[in-house]
Amino acid sequence: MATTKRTARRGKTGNDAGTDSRKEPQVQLETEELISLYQKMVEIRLFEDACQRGFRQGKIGGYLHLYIGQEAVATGFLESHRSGDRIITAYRDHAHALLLGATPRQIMAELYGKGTGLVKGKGGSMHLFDAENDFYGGYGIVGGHIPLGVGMAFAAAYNKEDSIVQLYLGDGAINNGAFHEAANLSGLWGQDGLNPCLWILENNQYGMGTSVERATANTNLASKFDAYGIEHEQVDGMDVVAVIESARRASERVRESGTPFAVEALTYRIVPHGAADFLERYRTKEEVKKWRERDPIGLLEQRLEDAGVEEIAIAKIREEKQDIVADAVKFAEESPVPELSELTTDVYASEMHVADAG
Amino acid sequence: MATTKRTARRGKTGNDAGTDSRKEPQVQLETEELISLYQKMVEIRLFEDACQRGFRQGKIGGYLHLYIGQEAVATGFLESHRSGDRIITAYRDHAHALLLGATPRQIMAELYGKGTGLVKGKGGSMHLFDAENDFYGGYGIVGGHIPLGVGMAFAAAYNKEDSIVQLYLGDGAINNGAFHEAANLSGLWGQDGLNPCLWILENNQYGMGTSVERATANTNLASKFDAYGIEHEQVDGMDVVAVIESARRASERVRESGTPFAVEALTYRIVPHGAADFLERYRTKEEVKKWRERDPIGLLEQRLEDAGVEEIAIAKIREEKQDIVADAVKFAEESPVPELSELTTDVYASEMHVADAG
Amino acid sequence: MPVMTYRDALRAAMAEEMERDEQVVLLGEDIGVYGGTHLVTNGLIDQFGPRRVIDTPISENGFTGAAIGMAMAGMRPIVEMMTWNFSFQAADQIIQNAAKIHYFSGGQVHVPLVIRGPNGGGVQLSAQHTHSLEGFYGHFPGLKVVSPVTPEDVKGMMLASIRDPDPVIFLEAGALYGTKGDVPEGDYTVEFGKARIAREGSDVTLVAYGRQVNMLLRVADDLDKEGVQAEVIDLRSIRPFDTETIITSVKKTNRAVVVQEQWRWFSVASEVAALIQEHAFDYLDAPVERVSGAEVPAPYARNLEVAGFPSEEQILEAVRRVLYQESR
Amino acid sequence: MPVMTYRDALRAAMAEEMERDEQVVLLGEDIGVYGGTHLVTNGLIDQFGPRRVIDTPISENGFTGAAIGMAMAGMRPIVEMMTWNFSFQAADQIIQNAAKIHYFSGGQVHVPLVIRGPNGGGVQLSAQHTHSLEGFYGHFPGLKVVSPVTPEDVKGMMLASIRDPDPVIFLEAGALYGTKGDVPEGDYTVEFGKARIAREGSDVTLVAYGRQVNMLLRVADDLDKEGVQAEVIDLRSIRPFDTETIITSVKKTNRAVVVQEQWRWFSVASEVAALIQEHAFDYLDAPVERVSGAEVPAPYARNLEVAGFPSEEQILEAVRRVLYQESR
Ligand SMILES: Cc1ncc(C[n+]2csc(CCOP(=O)(O)OP(=O)(O)O)c2C)c(N)n1
Ligand SMILES: Cc1ncc(C[n+]2csc(CCOP(=O)(O)OP(=O)(O)O)c2C)c(N)n1
Ligand SMILES: [Mg+2]
Ligand SMILES: [Mg+2]
Repeated sequence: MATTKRTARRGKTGNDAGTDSRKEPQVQLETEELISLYQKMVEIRLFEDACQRGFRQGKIGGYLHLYIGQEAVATGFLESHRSGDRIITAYRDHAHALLLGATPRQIMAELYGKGTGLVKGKGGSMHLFDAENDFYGGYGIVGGHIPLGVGMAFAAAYNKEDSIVQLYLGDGAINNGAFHEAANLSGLWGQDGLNPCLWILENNQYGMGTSVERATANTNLASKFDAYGIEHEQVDGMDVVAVIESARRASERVRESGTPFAVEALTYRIVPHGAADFLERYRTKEEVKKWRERDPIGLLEQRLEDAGVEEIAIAKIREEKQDIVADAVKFAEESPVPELSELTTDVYASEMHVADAG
Repeated sequence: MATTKRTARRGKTGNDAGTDSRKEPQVQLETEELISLYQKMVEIRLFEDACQRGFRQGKIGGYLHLYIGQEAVATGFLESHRSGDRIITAYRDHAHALLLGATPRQIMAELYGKGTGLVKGKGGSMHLFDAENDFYGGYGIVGGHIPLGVGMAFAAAYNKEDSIVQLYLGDGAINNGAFHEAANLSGLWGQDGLNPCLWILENNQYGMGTSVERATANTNLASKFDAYGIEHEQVDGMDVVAVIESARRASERVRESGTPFAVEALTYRIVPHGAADFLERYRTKEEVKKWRERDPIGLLEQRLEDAGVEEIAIAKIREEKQDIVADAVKFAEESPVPELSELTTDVYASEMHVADAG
Repeated sequence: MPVMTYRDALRAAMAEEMERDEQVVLLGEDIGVYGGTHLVTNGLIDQFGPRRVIDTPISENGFTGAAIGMAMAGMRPIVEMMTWNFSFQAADQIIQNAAKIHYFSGGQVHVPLVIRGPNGGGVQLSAQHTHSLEGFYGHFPGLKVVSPVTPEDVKGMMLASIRDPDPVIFLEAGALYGTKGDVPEGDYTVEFGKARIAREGSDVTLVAYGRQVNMLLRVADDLDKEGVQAEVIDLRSIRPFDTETIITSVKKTNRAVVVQEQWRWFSVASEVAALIQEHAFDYLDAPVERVSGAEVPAPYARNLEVAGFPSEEQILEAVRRVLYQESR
Repeated sequence: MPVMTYRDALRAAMAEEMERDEQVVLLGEDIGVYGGTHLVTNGLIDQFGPRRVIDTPISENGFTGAAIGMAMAGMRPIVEMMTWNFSFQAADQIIQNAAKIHYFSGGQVHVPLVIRGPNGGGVQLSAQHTHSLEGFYGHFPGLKVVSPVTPEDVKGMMLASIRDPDPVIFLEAGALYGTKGDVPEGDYTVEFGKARIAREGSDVTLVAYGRQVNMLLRVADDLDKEGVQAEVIDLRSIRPFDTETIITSVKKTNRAVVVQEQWRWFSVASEVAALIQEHAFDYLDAPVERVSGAEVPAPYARNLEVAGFPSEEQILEAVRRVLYQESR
C-alpha cells in the first residue's frame, strides 16, 4: 500500500476533507458478492482490451477512450444503482453501459459502426445510450453533460420518482464553466429537496496530458464542491469495496434528502488517454508502474484469495469473460453496417422530413 | 451601526472568513484626504442622479445602470490605483471611468449618444473605455469581461510592467461559468507570479432581482475563491475608509507577489437595477431604508463632521459638483451627434474596408 | 376575436399549456419574483408557484443544459433567454446537446424543449445586446427555429413549440412586445414550416420575418400608391423552411427582395436568394435583392443605430432596382 | 522550394514569428508538455518554454477570454482550439468580445488575436466532433475568418494572421495535416480577401475552400477527360471575401457549382450563390448549384459518414446539371 507516497504525490492538495481514502472499508461483502464484482470488472477489462485491438486493426474508428484502471469506480457505484436511477457520464463510457445491462455484443457492434449497435451505429464509443436500462449517455464535449445530469435530477424529484442521478465527471472537467454553473444549480435546488444528484468525480489524475496539479491551484478537487454548498468526501477509487461502501452511504443520503452529494474517487487511467495516443511524455513509466501495483482488479483478486477463493476459480471467470468478449467481437464483425437510409432518421423526433429540414 | 442585523440578514452565509466587515478601520486619513474622497463620491452620486434624469427625459437610451449606494467601493479601491494598473468592470461603470480621469463631459456626452462622447457615441453607458487613463471597459455580458482581466494581468506580469489589474465583478456574475474558468486560470498562473489580479467582488446583494440567497447555496461569496487557491477577505463596502484600508493592503500584496487576491465588498444598490426599472417586488422598502442609513456618502459626511469639517464646507462641495455635472449635461446636450460615416469605422483596426467586410 | 399584445399572447400560450400539462415548467433569470424583465412571465409565479416558475442564477449554459436534462427525463421545460444575446454562453448546450442528442442516442432520447426570448435590435442597446440569430441557429439540423410576428402566430406557434417533441428556438421580436393583434379564442396551433402571405400582390415578392414584416407592409402600402402590387411573405419559420410559398410567389411576380435585420454574410437572406435562383431561375426578371443590417457591431448613438438597420428607403430602392426603375 | 506538410507549415509560421516577436505566445490544451494532440505545436515548449507555450485547463471560454485580455494589453496570443467543435464553449468570448471590443471602445483598444485549430469532418468523430464553422463565424463583423488549404497558404496566412491587428479565426483542414506541398523560403504573407484560382478553365466555375478544394481538383481532372474545362476557385478567406474573383470567373464560364462540407442552410454556399446571381445575373446560363453536407448531425458509422459528406459523384452530377447534361 502506498498511502504516504500518494499523499506526497498530491503535494499541495490541502486535503482536509477528513477522509483518509485508504483506510480499510467497514463494509463486509460475502464471497459471492466479491465474485460477482470480479466478474463485472474482468468483463470490462477484457472488453476494453478487445476494443484496443479492434482500434489497432482499424475496425473501430473515431475517438476511443478506455476505462482500464478505473473499473472499480463505476462498478462500485453502480452496485447502488436502483432501477429508475439515471446514469450519465462523458465519453469514457463503455463500463457504465455494460454494468447497466447493455450487452457486450450491442456495445462492440456500436464501436464497429454496425446497425446492430447500441445506438444503431450512429454514436460510436463516445455516445453510448441505453435509456431502457437507465443509461443516458455518453457525451463528447468536456463539461457539456454535467448540466444535463442536474436537470434529470430535478425532474426525478419534481415527479416524485424516488430515483436519483449518478453524474460522473473527470478531474479535467471540473475546471470547465459548465461544472460550476451546474453544481451551483444542484446545490441551490437541493435546498428544496429538488436535486437528488450523486456527483461522482473520477479523479484519474489527468485530463488528457495535463495533471491535476497543472490544471488548478487547488488540487483538493472534492473541496471545490464547498462553493456550492454540496457536501463531499473522497474515496480510494482503486478498491471496489471501499467504493461500494461510499456509494451505499452517499446514494442513500441523496435519495432520502433530495440534496446532492459529491464523492471524489481517486483512481488512475493506466492506459493512454485515447486509443490512438502513444506518446506519454506527461507522465513517467515509474508512476504508471506504481499505480499498476494497485490495479483494481489485482486488488480484488487479493481480496478473493483472502476470502479463500481458489486461483483456478478466478482463472475460470476470466476465461468465461474472454469467451463473452470474443463472441461480442464476432457478432460485431459479422453484423451488417447500417442501412444508408439511417443517415437521415432520428434527426427529429417529430414527423418533420429532413429534406425540407432547414 | 448594524453589525448584528447584517449578520442575521445574511442567514446561512457560513461566513467564516474571519473578517468582521464592520470593525473600525485602522488606517488614519488626513482631513484633506477625507475631503478629497467626499468630492469624488459626491460627484459620482450627482452624476448618476443627472443620468437618471436624462434617461427619464428620453435623452439617454439603451440600458443604464447606476452606481448609487456603491460609491465607496470603486472610490476606495481606485485610491490604490497606480498609473499603468488596468481597470476593468461590467456595465455599472460610470464611477470607474470618472475616478480614473474621464471627464463628466465626456461620459455624459457618451450617454447622450454624441460624437464628443468618451467612445464617440458608439458604446453608451455599458461600454465606457478610457485606455489612456487605464480604463479597459465597460462590458454588457455578465461574466464576459472576467477572463479579459485575468489575461491583462498575465500580460502585465509577462512584460514585467509592475502593474496590476483591478477586476470588478458582481455577486450575480460569480455564478457564471466565465468566473469559474477565469478564477481558476488566475490562481494557477498566480503560482508562477503571472497573475497580479486584484479581484473586487461588489456584492450589492442582488443580481437584478435575484438575491444572493436565491442564486447560490453558499452565500459566503468570498469563500468561493478557495476553489482556485486564491486568498480573500471581506470588507464593509459602505465605508470608504475601510475599503481604502483593504485596498492598500491587497493591492500591495498583489503587486509584490504577482498572485491574485480577492476582496468581497459588502455593499448595496440603493436604486433599481436599471434606470428603466420601477417594479421592485424582490425587496422590501424597509430593507432599502435600512441600507440607506448606511449610505456611503452619509457615512463619510459623518466622518467629516467628526474631523471637524463644517456643514457649510460640505455643502459647498456639493454645489461645486452640482455645477460640474450641470456643465456636463449642457455639454452633452449641445454636442453634435456622431457623423454618419462613423457607423463603419472602428470595425477593424486594419485597413480592411467594411463594404467588402465579409 | 379578442385583441391581445404580442407579450400577452406569449404569456397566454404558456399559462394555458401549464394548466393542461404539469410537465411544463419555466426557467430563466428573474422570470418569477421580479416578473420577467420584459414582463412576459409576469404573474405566472403567483399562478404556478416557484417549483414551476424557476428563477435561475446567471448561468445560461448551466440552466439551458439543466432544461435539456429535464426534457430528456420527460418534462417540457421552457427556457427564457432574457435576451438572445446571452445565448452565446449557452451555445454549447444548444448546438452540441439539444440539437444532437436525439440523433447520437440513435433515437432513444428526445428533447422537447423551448428556448424563447427577445431577439433583434431594440433601442440603443449597442453592440453586445443587438443580434438577430435566425441564421445562426437555423444552420443546425436537429433544431427548429421560428420567428413569429403577429400575436396570433405568436400564440399558435408557442403552443406548437411546447407540444413539439424537438428543441425549438423561439425568436421573439422584442421590439413588438407591446403591439396588438387579433388572437383566436380556444386552443389552436400554427404549424411550423409554413410561411404566411401577409399581403397578396403580383408585381414583386417581398420576403422577411420578425419586425421587418411590418416594415414591408408599410413599404407595400407606399408602392400601392405608385401602382405596384407587392406580395409580402412572412417566413414565420426558419427551420423547417417553406421554400414552396416563396417560389410560387416569385414565379408569379418574377422579382424578389429579401429583408432582414441580421448581417448579410451567410444569413437567411443569402439562403432565400440562393433558393430563388435555384428554383425559379427561368422566372426571375432581375437578380434577387437583399437588404440587411450594416456590417458593423451595433452602435449606441441613435442616429448611427438607425442608419445601421434596414430602412424603408433602402427597401424601396431595392424594389425599384428589381423593377428596373432605378439602375443597379 | 522546400516541401512541407500542412502541419509543419503551421508550426514553422508560429515558431518563426515567436522568434521575431516576444509578444507572441501560444495557449491551449495540451499544446506544451503533451506536444499538441495533432502535434502542430510539437516541440515548441522546448524551444520557447512554458511561459510562451501555455498549457491550459479545459476551459475554452476562460482561456480564449484571457487571450483577448492579453491582446488588449499589447500581446499577440495564438489560441489553439484543440478542435473547433469545442469553440461553442468560447462563442461568447469570440463573438461578444473579440469581434466587438474595437468597435464599442470607439477604436481605443484592438484585439490582435489568432484562434486556430482543426475544423471539418475527420474519421468517424461523429456528431459532437464534426463541424465546419466558416459561415458560423464568418457571419460576424469584427472577425476575420480564413481557411487555407495548401501548405504555402497555410504558412503565409498564419504569418499574416499573427501580424494582423484584428482577431482572426483560423480554420485548418484537420484532415490535411499530413499532406505536403511546396512552401516558399523566407518571410512572406498571403493577403486576406484574395481567392486563389487553383485551376483555370472556361466551361464551369467550381468554388470551395478547405479540403473540398482538393476534391474539386480531382473532379476537374475527370471533367477534363470529358472535354470540360473547369475553373477551380479556392476561397481561402471567408471574411474578408473575394467576390470579384468569383464573378470574373462566372462571367467567363456562365456556370457555377459551390461545394462545402458544412450544412447548406444559411451557409457559405448560400452566400456564394446569392452573390453570383446578384453580380452575374445576365451571365448565368444555369442556376448556381450547391453541394453540401447532409442535413444531419454527423453519424459515426463509416458508411453513413461518407454518405453524409459531399462526394465527387454529387459534384459531378451538379456540374452536369449546370451544363444541362443531366436534367435538374
Ligand atoms: C470542451 C472540450 N475541450 C476539449 C476536449 C478534448 N478532450 C477530450 S477528453 C479531454 C480530457 C478530459 O479529462 P477528464 O475530465 O479528466 O476525463 P478523463 O479523460 O480523464 O476521463 C479533453 C481535453 C473536449 N472533448 N471538449
Ligand atoms: C450572460 C448574461 N445574462 C444576463 C444578463 C442580463 N443582466 C444584466 S445585469 C444582470 C445582473 C447582474 O448582477 P451582478 O453581477 O450582481 O451585478 P450588479 O447589476 O448587481 O452590479 C443581468 C442578469 C446579461 N447582461 N448577461
Ligand atoms: Mg481525468
Ligand atoms: Mg449585484
